[in-house]
Amino acid sequence: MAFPDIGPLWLSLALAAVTMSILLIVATPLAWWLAFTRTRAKPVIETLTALPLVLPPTVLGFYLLILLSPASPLGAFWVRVTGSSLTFSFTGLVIASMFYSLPFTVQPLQSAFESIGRAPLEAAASLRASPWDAFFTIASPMALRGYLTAAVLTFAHTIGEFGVVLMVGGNIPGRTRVISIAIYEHVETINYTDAHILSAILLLFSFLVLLFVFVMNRRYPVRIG
Amino acid sequence: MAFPDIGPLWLSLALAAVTMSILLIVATPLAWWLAFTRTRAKPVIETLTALPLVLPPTVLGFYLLILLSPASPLGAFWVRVTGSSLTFSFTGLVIASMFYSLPFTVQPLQSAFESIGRAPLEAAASLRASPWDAFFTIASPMALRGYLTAAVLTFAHTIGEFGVVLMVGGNIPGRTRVISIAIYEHVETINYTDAHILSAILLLFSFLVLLFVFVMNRRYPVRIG
Amino acid sequence: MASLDIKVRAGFGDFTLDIAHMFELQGITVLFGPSGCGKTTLLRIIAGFETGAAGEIRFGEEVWLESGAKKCLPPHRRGAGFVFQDTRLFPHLSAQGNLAYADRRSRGWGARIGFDDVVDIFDLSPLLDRSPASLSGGEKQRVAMARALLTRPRLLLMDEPLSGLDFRRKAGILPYIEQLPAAFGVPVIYVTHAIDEVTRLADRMMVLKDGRKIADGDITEVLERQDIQAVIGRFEAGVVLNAAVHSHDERFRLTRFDCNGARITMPHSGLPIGAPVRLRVRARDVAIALSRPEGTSIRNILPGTIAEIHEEPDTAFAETLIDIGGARLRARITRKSLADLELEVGKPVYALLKTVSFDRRALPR
Amino acid sequence: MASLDIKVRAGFGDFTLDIAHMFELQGITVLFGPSGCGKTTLLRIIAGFETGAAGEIRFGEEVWLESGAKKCLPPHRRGAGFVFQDTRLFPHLSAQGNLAYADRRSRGWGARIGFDDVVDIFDLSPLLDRSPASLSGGEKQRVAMARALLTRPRLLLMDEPLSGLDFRRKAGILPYIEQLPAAFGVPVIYVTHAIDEVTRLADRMMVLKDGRKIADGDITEVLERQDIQAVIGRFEAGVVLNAAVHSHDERFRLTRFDCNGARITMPHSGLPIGAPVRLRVRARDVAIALSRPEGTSIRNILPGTIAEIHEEPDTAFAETLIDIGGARLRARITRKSLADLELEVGKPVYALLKTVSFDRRALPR
Amino acid sequence: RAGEALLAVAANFAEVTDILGKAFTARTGHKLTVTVGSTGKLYAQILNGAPFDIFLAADRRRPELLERGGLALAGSRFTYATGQLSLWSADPGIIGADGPAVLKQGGFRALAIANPALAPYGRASRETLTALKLWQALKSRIVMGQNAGQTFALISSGNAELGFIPRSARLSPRNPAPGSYWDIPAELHSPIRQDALVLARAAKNPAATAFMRFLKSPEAVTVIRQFGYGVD
Ligand SMILES: Nc1ncnc2c1ncn2[C@@H]1O[C@H](COP(=O)(O)OP(=O)(O)OP(=O)(O)O)[C@@H](O)[C@H]1O
Ligand SMILES: Nc1ncnc2c1ncn2[C@@H]1O[C@H](COP(=O)(O)OP(=O)(O)OP(=O)(O)O)[C@@H](O)[C@H]1O
Ligand SMILES: [Mg+2]
Ligand SMILES: [Mg+2]
Repeated sequence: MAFPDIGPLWLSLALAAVTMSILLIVATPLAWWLAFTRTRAKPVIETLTALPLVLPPTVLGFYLLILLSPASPLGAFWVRVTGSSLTFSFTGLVIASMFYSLPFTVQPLQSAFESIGRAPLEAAASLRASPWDAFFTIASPMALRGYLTAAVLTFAHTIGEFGVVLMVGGNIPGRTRVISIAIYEHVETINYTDAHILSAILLLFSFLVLLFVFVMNRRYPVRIG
Repeated sequence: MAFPDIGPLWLSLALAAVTMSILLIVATPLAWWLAFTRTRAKPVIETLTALPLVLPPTVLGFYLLILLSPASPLGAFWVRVTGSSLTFSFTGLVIASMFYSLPFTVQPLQSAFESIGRAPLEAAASLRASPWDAFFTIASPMALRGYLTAAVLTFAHTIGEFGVVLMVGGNIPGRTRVISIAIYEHVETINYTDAHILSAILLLFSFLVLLFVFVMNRRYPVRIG
Repeated sequence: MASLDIKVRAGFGDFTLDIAHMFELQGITVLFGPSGCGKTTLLRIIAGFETGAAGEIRFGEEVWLESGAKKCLPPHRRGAGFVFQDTRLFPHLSAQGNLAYADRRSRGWGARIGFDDVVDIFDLSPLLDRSPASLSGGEKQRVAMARALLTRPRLLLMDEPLSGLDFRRKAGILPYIEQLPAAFGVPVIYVTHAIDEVTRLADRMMVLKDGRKIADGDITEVLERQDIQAVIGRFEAGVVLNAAVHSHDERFRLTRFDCNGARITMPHSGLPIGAPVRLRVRARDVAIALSRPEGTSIRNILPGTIAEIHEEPDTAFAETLIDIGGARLRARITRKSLADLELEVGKPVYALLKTVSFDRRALPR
Repeated sequence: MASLDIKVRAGFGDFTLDIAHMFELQGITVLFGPSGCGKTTLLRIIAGFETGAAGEIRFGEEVWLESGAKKCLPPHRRGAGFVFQDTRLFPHLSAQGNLAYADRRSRGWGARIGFDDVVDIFDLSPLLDRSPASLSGGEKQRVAMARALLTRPRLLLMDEPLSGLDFRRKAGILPYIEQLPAAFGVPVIYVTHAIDEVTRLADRMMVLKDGRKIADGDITEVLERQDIQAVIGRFEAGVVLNAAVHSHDERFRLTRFDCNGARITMPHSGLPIGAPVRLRVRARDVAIALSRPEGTSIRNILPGTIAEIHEEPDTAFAETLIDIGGARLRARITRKSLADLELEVGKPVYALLKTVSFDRRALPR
Repeated sequence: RAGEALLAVAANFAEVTDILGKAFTARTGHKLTVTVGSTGKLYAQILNGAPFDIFLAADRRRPELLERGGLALAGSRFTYATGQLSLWSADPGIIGADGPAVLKQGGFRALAIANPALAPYGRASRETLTALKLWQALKSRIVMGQNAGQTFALISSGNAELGFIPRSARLSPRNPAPGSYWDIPAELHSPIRQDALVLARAAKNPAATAFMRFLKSPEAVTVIRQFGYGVD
């Protein structure tokens, strides 16, 4: 039996890396705001960010499919601006994955920011650091453990998730067929040998990536307290 | 059109509640150990706890199906002891969900414990509190935000996930047919109306549960720092 | 002279702070008052950290707060350095990293305070590579002070910066704090509970109680006020005398001062002849004699008359004020001595001061 | 008398602590030494928090540490209360909750320390409902001390517990700390930088430097040692005299003490006649006269002879030791006075002490 | 002048499509890209603009709906295969010569079928059990996979002792365990017609029309029959 195609692995890694990166950037201000706001609406927003999780991935994918389709206002707008459709494209996958993994990024960051508190930020302000400056030089390094948790959960979850991606991406080889879908498909079509091989490769790769992250965290820790 | 059967909703809520509860209990010592250990194996263990995430749920379910089957040593042992099989039972669902959601529980707890540090535990020891005592009365209340994050992520993820559950549970109405499977079926069979109704009910319920949790967290916050 | 004008209100629960004051932007103003009276809160309001504070703050021409007009200059633009009571070193940076953090952001604000100088003053070179978590209590305080200085602030707010330091460290650092206003032009608002720091450092003093100002002004005046003694502590009460350098005795390393015609001897000051100085004399360091004692080691024997007598019933003590050619000395003696010496207002006496019992503060006035 | 025997080593980076000592489990032992000398580290080793420490610790008959035999009694079983330098109040509990936490876990350890008493001593009733985050620096310290006391400890370790407190609070709390050993049978090991706390509280003193013990013993002896003066600070150097209550003067609220035949007058002490006491006299509070001065407010004029003279070159000062019937007083005078009075060893002189310049410590010895 | 077509196929037919695709490319030079999914999902995606050219469904209903909705190239729809059902067990000793006997005896814990609501094979399985008058008796022991592939996994992993799977899966070279089986007679259930169509967007795609033509060719039909499908 031929060795299974591992192209989907690269696509998965790319998707996970892109999703994670964008999510970390996007979730940071949201988590920050949630950590420090005094608005009464806070629990509502917190709930809303966690809500995408409770829908079965395929179903969430289904709704995203409708939302992003060229027939919808949003999808139509995208087609008008970029000339290509959001669904069945890598961009669409990224958007869908971000939607689904948002809570894994927001929650750990928010709790990291909350546990830092205002005190170090006041100290930074007294040293002439603007809020932006203080954010980048004080808050985010101190929240490194939160970023680590967020990154690991988001990365791993994006690699593994396929329900949403399958629905929005359409499992098109070379474009939206990620490794999770490939393995899934092998299992569904009783192609267990290929499923085992791909799973092993995926596990090994993920193991190495995550191990690297955790070793780095241990070697260059942020000492607090 | 008749109103869709919401029996699976209760099953889902029960599954999520049980999984979350057991996981919080099981993950606590692991997270604690990871937070305070000085062993060099720590990054490896950390990686291993995150690894179940990277497998697509259905595939993980497939492997769990093999692992828990009465034909396997573990499954056979279980049958011998309890007289019933692990697969296609609520117990099996719980085990499978726990496996898959472990990182969502361990990671936030570990990072909460790490940010508490040893100082408060030393203070507790100086007040004659045994390590157990200090854990329950100092560390866990101070880690409340971490428990919240862990609980929300685990609960929501268990509600929504169906790949693993489907595989291990066999979709038996009243026993292992959870709401995520039900909604999925409606989508697959183009029964969109029912899919919408069930999704709406699920979202509403989850919204209320999560909102309650977040409001409680806001109303009775653990003030730190 | 520019000043920091404040008129602020803030409250939490039972506690309300309500203060209007004009801080001169020169020298060192000590904020004094019992624990919980609002000292830290006031510093935080000035720095801009208490978002709940209402009122007005003006730093020279600059408006820092005008809550009526919803104006509030953000803390990092105020240029006020802050030494926090709990140090607040950044845990993810080394001691060096903490200092460099301040240094890099303040290069444009005058080079008069150099990185290496500050490291020297606070003797930090052995600590530079260490993480804050591994520093002792006093070491943290030194790093925190150095860091605040490296902000090259326009105003330095210090909240009990020396509380964790031993005698020698304090003795080593106090002169530098003392010189900040003169040498670097940085006015300081300084919170402390330690009266020796007050007498050593303060030009002006403001006494708080329960969130309100109960006294303020020149250190001399405030320390003389009878009603403030309870807050400061009897043991340390005293007066400050204005004097001028009269002559030096190089052999015995002494300086003689002229104080309203009376001569006062102190350890050699190194000041030029004629320089104005202020000398602190604690009430408990002053004894009274009816005739000039001969053959004693007490070098300062000042003739005067009893101006006031306050007996303290049910204690052993009485306080007397002695008029020395217009200046006043406070003497704390026993009621028994009062009786034995038959002291009464108007009676001529000699005030005896041991040389070493002076605190010294020399400032251009 | 039971004792706490330690022989421990611990190190981080450049710093090594290496100390063998027998702490008497009675009264108050002050740990003194410059910032960074290892005081906190030593307390942490005794409490059992430094897992890296090697050596032995024995509390009476109990083995607390025997690193050779891999024995280590866990901290919570040692019954040692700890007042941390950084307070470490539990942020999720109110002040009351923090106190109750200690209280509940120590009910079985003797009821001599009552909850309400402790709240009273530290004046905490207005703070009970407050969260630690909302307390001022000094308020936190008071809660932390009260909490440690409510552990009903067998040994109390206090790390600079009063550094953030003002004069009056200190004055209010010191007597209680002072009484802990006698009233509650709790021996105390007390870290401080403040010499007034040392002289007020210490029975014994141990001086650390760079992780090593450089002096220890009875407070009288340690404070007299010339080589320790540099650590303690000249300004506060002095001696402690053993004396006994001789008589009271109710009218003027005075007590007279007998010190090797000499009479010393102090504010009324309330002690029974004959009670042994220790009186601290600072070198800077002692003057010398060749003849007994008459008509002064100085109540204590003790005849003696010059025993030693130490001139301090390049300064204004000299230190002399005066023998008072066997006891020794230290007097810090100017070199000029030394010359003027032609003082030399063996010369009879009078030592002059102002009444109020005493510190007092009365303990059953 | 070789073209390219994107083919969406229901999971049960994926393995056959693989072989057919290779033969098709060898024959015509047109490139075929295959995407596999469940019929329901593929249908939803097509409704929302999926860029598929050809759709090989596992039933008739959804192709019909697409045709009615105008998304299919008119007249392109036809039944490319008729599924057949087997009762299968990974254990060679379970199903004897008399196939239904094992069902009647009921000496098993779990009987796996595909979800009748989702999969045509599931519906056929239920019809078969009903025809055998066993549905009520066995109902409580039935476990369901979402599709044929999952049903196969339930059985091959030993969790269900036996179950109904497509005959194609039983015959597949990928099936490691011949086990024991009973091929269900076609009369016991309504036929499982699997329809194919060309989507409207591919009206001008020569590769798509070429593949449809190829699918009807004797060469293709032979392969399809090899896998246990019926072809009209
Ligand atoms: N968030 C709060 N809620 C209620 N009371 C508060 C809060 N923050 C401060 N306080 C109270 O305000 C008063 C002033 O506090 P502040 O910290 O300014 O005192 P301080 O003068 O600096 O005392 P210390 O010398 O002990 O540091 C205190 O009584 C304190 O308990
Ligand atoms: N983790 C560590 N790594 C390196 N050095 C350390 C560490 N912990 C403590 N030290 C050093 O050990 C020495 C003793 O510290 P310790 O906290 O016992 O001092 P201390 O006598 O209590 O001082 P202070 O009066 O300032 O509180 C200090 O020089 C400190 O810098
Ligand atoms: Mg304060
Ligand atoms: Mg210390």
